[in-house]
Amino acid sequence: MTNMLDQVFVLLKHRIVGLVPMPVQPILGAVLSVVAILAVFPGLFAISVLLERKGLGRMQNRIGPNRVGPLGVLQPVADGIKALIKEDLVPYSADHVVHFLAPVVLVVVVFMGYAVLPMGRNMTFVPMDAGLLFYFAMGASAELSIFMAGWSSRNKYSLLGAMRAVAQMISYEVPLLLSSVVIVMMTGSLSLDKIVEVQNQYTWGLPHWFVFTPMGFAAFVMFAIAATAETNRSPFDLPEGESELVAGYFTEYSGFKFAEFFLGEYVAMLSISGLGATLFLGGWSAPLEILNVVPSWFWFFAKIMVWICFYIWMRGTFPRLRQDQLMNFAWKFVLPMTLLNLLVAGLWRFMGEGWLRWVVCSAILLAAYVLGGRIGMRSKKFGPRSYRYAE
Amino acid sequence: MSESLLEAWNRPPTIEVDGEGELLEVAMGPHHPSTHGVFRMDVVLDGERVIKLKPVFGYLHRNHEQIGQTVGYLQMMPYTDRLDYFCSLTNNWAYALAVEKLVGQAVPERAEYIRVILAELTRIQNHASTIGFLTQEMGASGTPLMYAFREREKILDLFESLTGSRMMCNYMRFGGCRVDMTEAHLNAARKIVTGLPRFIDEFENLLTSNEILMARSQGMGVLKPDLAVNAGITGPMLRASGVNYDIRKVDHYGIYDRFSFRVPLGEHGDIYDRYMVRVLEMRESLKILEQALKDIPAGPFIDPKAKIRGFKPKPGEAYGRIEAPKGELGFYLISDGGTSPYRFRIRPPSFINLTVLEDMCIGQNVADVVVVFGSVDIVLGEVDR
Amino acid sequence: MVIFAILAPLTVAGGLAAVMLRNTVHCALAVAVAFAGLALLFLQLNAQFAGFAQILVYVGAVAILVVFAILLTRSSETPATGVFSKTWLTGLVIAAAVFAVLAWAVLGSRTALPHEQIEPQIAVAQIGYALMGRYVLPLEIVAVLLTASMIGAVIVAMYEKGGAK
Amino acid sequence: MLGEGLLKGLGETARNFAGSFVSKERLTTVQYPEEREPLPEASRAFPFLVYDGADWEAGLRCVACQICEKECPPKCIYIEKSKDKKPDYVGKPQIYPAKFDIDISVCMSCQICVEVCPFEAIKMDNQFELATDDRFGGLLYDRKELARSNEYYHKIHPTEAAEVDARLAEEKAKAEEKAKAVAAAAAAKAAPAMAAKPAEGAQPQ
Amino acid sequence: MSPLSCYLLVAALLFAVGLAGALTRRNAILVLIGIELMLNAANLNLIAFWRYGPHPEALTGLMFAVFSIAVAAAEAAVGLGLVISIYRHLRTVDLDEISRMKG
Repeated sequence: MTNMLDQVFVLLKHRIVGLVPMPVQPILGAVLSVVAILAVFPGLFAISVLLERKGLGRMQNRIGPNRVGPLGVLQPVADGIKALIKEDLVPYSADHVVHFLAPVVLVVVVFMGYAVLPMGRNMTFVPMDAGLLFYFAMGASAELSIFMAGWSSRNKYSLLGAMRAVAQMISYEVPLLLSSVVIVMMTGSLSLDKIVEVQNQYTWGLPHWFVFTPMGFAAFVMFAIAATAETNRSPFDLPEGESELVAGYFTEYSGFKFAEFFLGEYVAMLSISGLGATLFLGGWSAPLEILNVVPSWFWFFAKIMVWICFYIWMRGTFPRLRQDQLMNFAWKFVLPMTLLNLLVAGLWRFMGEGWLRWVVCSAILLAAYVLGGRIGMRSKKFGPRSYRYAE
Repeated sequence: MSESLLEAWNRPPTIEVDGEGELLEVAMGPHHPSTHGVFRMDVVLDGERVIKLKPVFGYLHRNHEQIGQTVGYLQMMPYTDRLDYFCSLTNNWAYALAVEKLVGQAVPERAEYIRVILAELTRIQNHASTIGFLTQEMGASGTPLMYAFREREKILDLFESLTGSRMMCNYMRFGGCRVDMTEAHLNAARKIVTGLPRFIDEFENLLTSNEILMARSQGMGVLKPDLAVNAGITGPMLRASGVNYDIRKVDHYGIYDRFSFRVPLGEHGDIYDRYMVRVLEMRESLKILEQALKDIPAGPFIDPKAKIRGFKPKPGEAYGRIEAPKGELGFYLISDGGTSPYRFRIRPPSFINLTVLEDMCIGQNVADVVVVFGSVDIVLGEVDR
Repeated sequence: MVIFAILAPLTVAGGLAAVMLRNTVHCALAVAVAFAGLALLFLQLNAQFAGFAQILVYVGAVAILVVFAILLTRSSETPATGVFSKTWLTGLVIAAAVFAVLAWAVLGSRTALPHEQIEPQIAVAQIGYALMGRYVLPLEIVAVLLTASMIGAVIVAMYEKGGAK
Repeated sequence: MLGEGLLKGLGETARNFAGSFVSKERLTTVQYPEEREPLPEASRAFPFLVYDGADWEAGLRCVACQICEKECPPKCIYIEKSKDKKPDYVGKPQIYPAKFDIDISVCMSCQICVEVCPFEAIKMDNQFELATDDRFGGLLYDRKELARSNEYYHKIHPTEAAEVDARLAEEKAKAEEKAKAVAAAAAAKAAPAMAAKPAEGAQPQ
Repeated sequence: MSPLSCYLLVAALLFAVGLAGALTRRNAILVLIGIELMLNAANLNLIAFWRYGPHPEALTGLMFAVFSIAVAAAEAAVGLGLVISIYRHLRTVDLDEISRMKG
């Protein structure tokens, strides 16, 4: 029974595909998967927008949207309709073709990333051998569309925002890749399905997630930071820092094209959360052995949503960094830490089983983190201050 | 624009430009999300570095000084509300002080206490919202701002129940206040004062040790003490630069001598110091409030013999100044014996504190300009008058 | 073969556009299309790893570098003097000649070329083992080269503060 | 350690997030059009004219003395005096405003007209939802639109209105007493002359 | 025509296009783009030969292409760095104008 529930979507797909003649079957299968992805993730996008607005509201002691539908749950629908019926304005001097293509490319590329994410047991769209590489290739292509958007608008703010966004995404791509490489080293595979399989084991009912190893945890933290920057989320949301750049690269977009950017941004967020969950949090594997009765896809989506909630939480709390600080942080702190993490992962591999490697690896990483943070703060001359008073 | 201003704008930049040489001129404002209203900064950028900045204001000019010279003394009182619309009560006080000096009017004891209580409450709500706006400029999604507004709401509720209006209070009168602060009001104030320390703690938890805030604000927008003194900067800006100058202490106006409070001083004169000085000032204001609410005597809230309306002061001049939340707020009046002043001049802290904006911003990153601007704490109504 | 018939013209068209368009940024975007088309051709040739590497490196990095360079050198506006060099005719003739020779060679050796083979199934792990085994020396050399070129590029493009450095 | 302050901040927002579900203090929002916070008694919006009795035109306390017009800082009050007189609340014949217009769009709710009015005729309303789509005349209120009954005044500012009523009653009583005294004096004075000049004594002062 | 010769023809065409670009454009960046196209055409050749040649399991062509991609990335980085530095000196990237050896 639990197995049935677990595989319900797979079986459903097989059943539907079985209805058509043999030669059409692979095409129909692909179409079904694409349709499923195109249906589920925009739905999740709507949910996460609502969660974000409600959650931010609660964090700020507000209620958030509550007028459309019961408790405002239909707000994303209203927003969507509004975006659709809005006039589509294109600046006179804009490069119309590129201006039109930019959001399309973004959305397409972002959705491509989902092809390799294992969303449940046997629920990978294209179980690819080099899945991780594919994912990063798609992520890298998104930068181009952002540049296209910023450049084609012929607006200083747009261009500045796009340049910032692209520079930031390139810089954080490096730590993002390198922190994932740790996982590749530990599993010996670029295939995301394999990575989940390795993590889907239990000792005393506890899972073998990579986040529970020293370098896995460090990589997780670095990955989370880099993923936040990669998706231009607060506190790394300078490309759209409204206090300086109005709205960044999509300043000149309106109506449906703007909605596409918005969708692209959130879908990218969801997909990178999915990747993070797959790499470090065991993908679709249950957090406890006894919880395996719950379908695997539930765990995958639950992990994504937890990750999204964390994004929202951060957005509600932090101010944003400045461009040069962001770059410094990427190149001078995150990158060295990920490189060290690679070394530690190698060390882990060669130290053999036992508690010693836990202690050594954790100690190295912790010391490096504390030291690095201390040095970084000291060299930038910032830190807590004390104040004097005049009577 | 006069010739000399044009020359000033066309003078060569004060810092060396890199070999790049391609300068980008960006007009930030008047419709820009970060300019707190209608204000424009013409920024010349070398890459992302600011090499020139021209503040352009006057979009909200409403002729307050001329109005002051045509209407009677009392009629100017509601206009002072509209200068710095965040702290109308301190504006009222400064104006009342100037007129009281002009006509030689004494203020009853209880009225002085009421004034202190309201001024310090105003200071707290102003500082809290300023910090909120400052972090908003840094991109904090408005969370500190909403917390500040939550507390400000309580204070404004008190103002409304006392003066009838939340922001445009029009409360002070020459020789006292318009209505009495009843025991109910005092109790409400006491309740606010007991709740506020928790709020300031919350604020500090959220921000003070936040590494991002430190990275964004420490060492940014430094204002050297000598420049600050030369430019006539006052208020928390000046104290953040390390100059000990608080009109409550130096001018002994009102009854501030009776309260024990300290003046926090910054050392570096950067944005973080301005932030911290404001936080610490809020705590000091709470001390004053506690004392004032304990000691407030019974008595008349306005001198019954005071002339409110239609009086003609003897020819002469008077300058009343107070430590407004934003700095030294002064009203200068010359009377020629008529029903309205011959000359009416406002010394607005916002405007004068804004004069050093270019000096603080030059050499900074363009993203810091808005933060420096936010740390000055201005209200455009007062800048443009 | 159908896929090839779609991809090959796309790729060549991208390349042609990159060479012929007047607007520099359009050229950069067109070359990104050509790179992407090439990557798809690689996938078509069962070279999964090379195809993804192609996208990652060319679309994700080189194309972006190119547009950055275009913006930094302010060459996104079409110059008044024309976009083609004074010696464009010579260049075109040389290119045409090269193509003629290559095409002649390819078409001439048509019979000598090997025909349809079984599709090689290469796992990424195999590439990994090859990189760490037989090709470890080239790998190391490439690593050194990349490091050197990274440092070199940084030094070349670095701000020259206060005269020569 | 790097990140300590960030974690502290996260804790603070989490506390507020959780708090907003349990504590009223952490969720101060009021859903405005449906629920309204009661306005404080002192709350003021725009002025209105008070009238006594049932007939607004007859009962207007305003005597068109024009002090408020003179004192109004933005000069938003316009008054035209009447040519004839009619009795006021004391019964004394007074000029009344033939025209009394307030341009609410200019008014800045400063309450100075209320303060300066010696007749307690103009008071502050607390009605603030006055938006209209008529740019020119919609907010220019004339006498009729400005007139509100004393009962209404009692409803919105009970304490203040009670004080005012007491004061007015006192004044009225005083005035009546005075009138009586004057009448009595006149009567006393007139009494000896009554016989000689009956018509004169009948005329009031 | 065998698939291999199709690929080879496409590669030849791309190479020629790239060469034409490198030889005819004035803008140094576009010359670099042309060179990149040529390199890519070569990569296509390598992979096509690997796919249709004997012993694909030896991975020679594929490896060659992968290394070539890595080297090309380095080349692009250095090349663009040079272009930017030239621009900084001469304020132009027009190759017809950059004809002097002296900076």
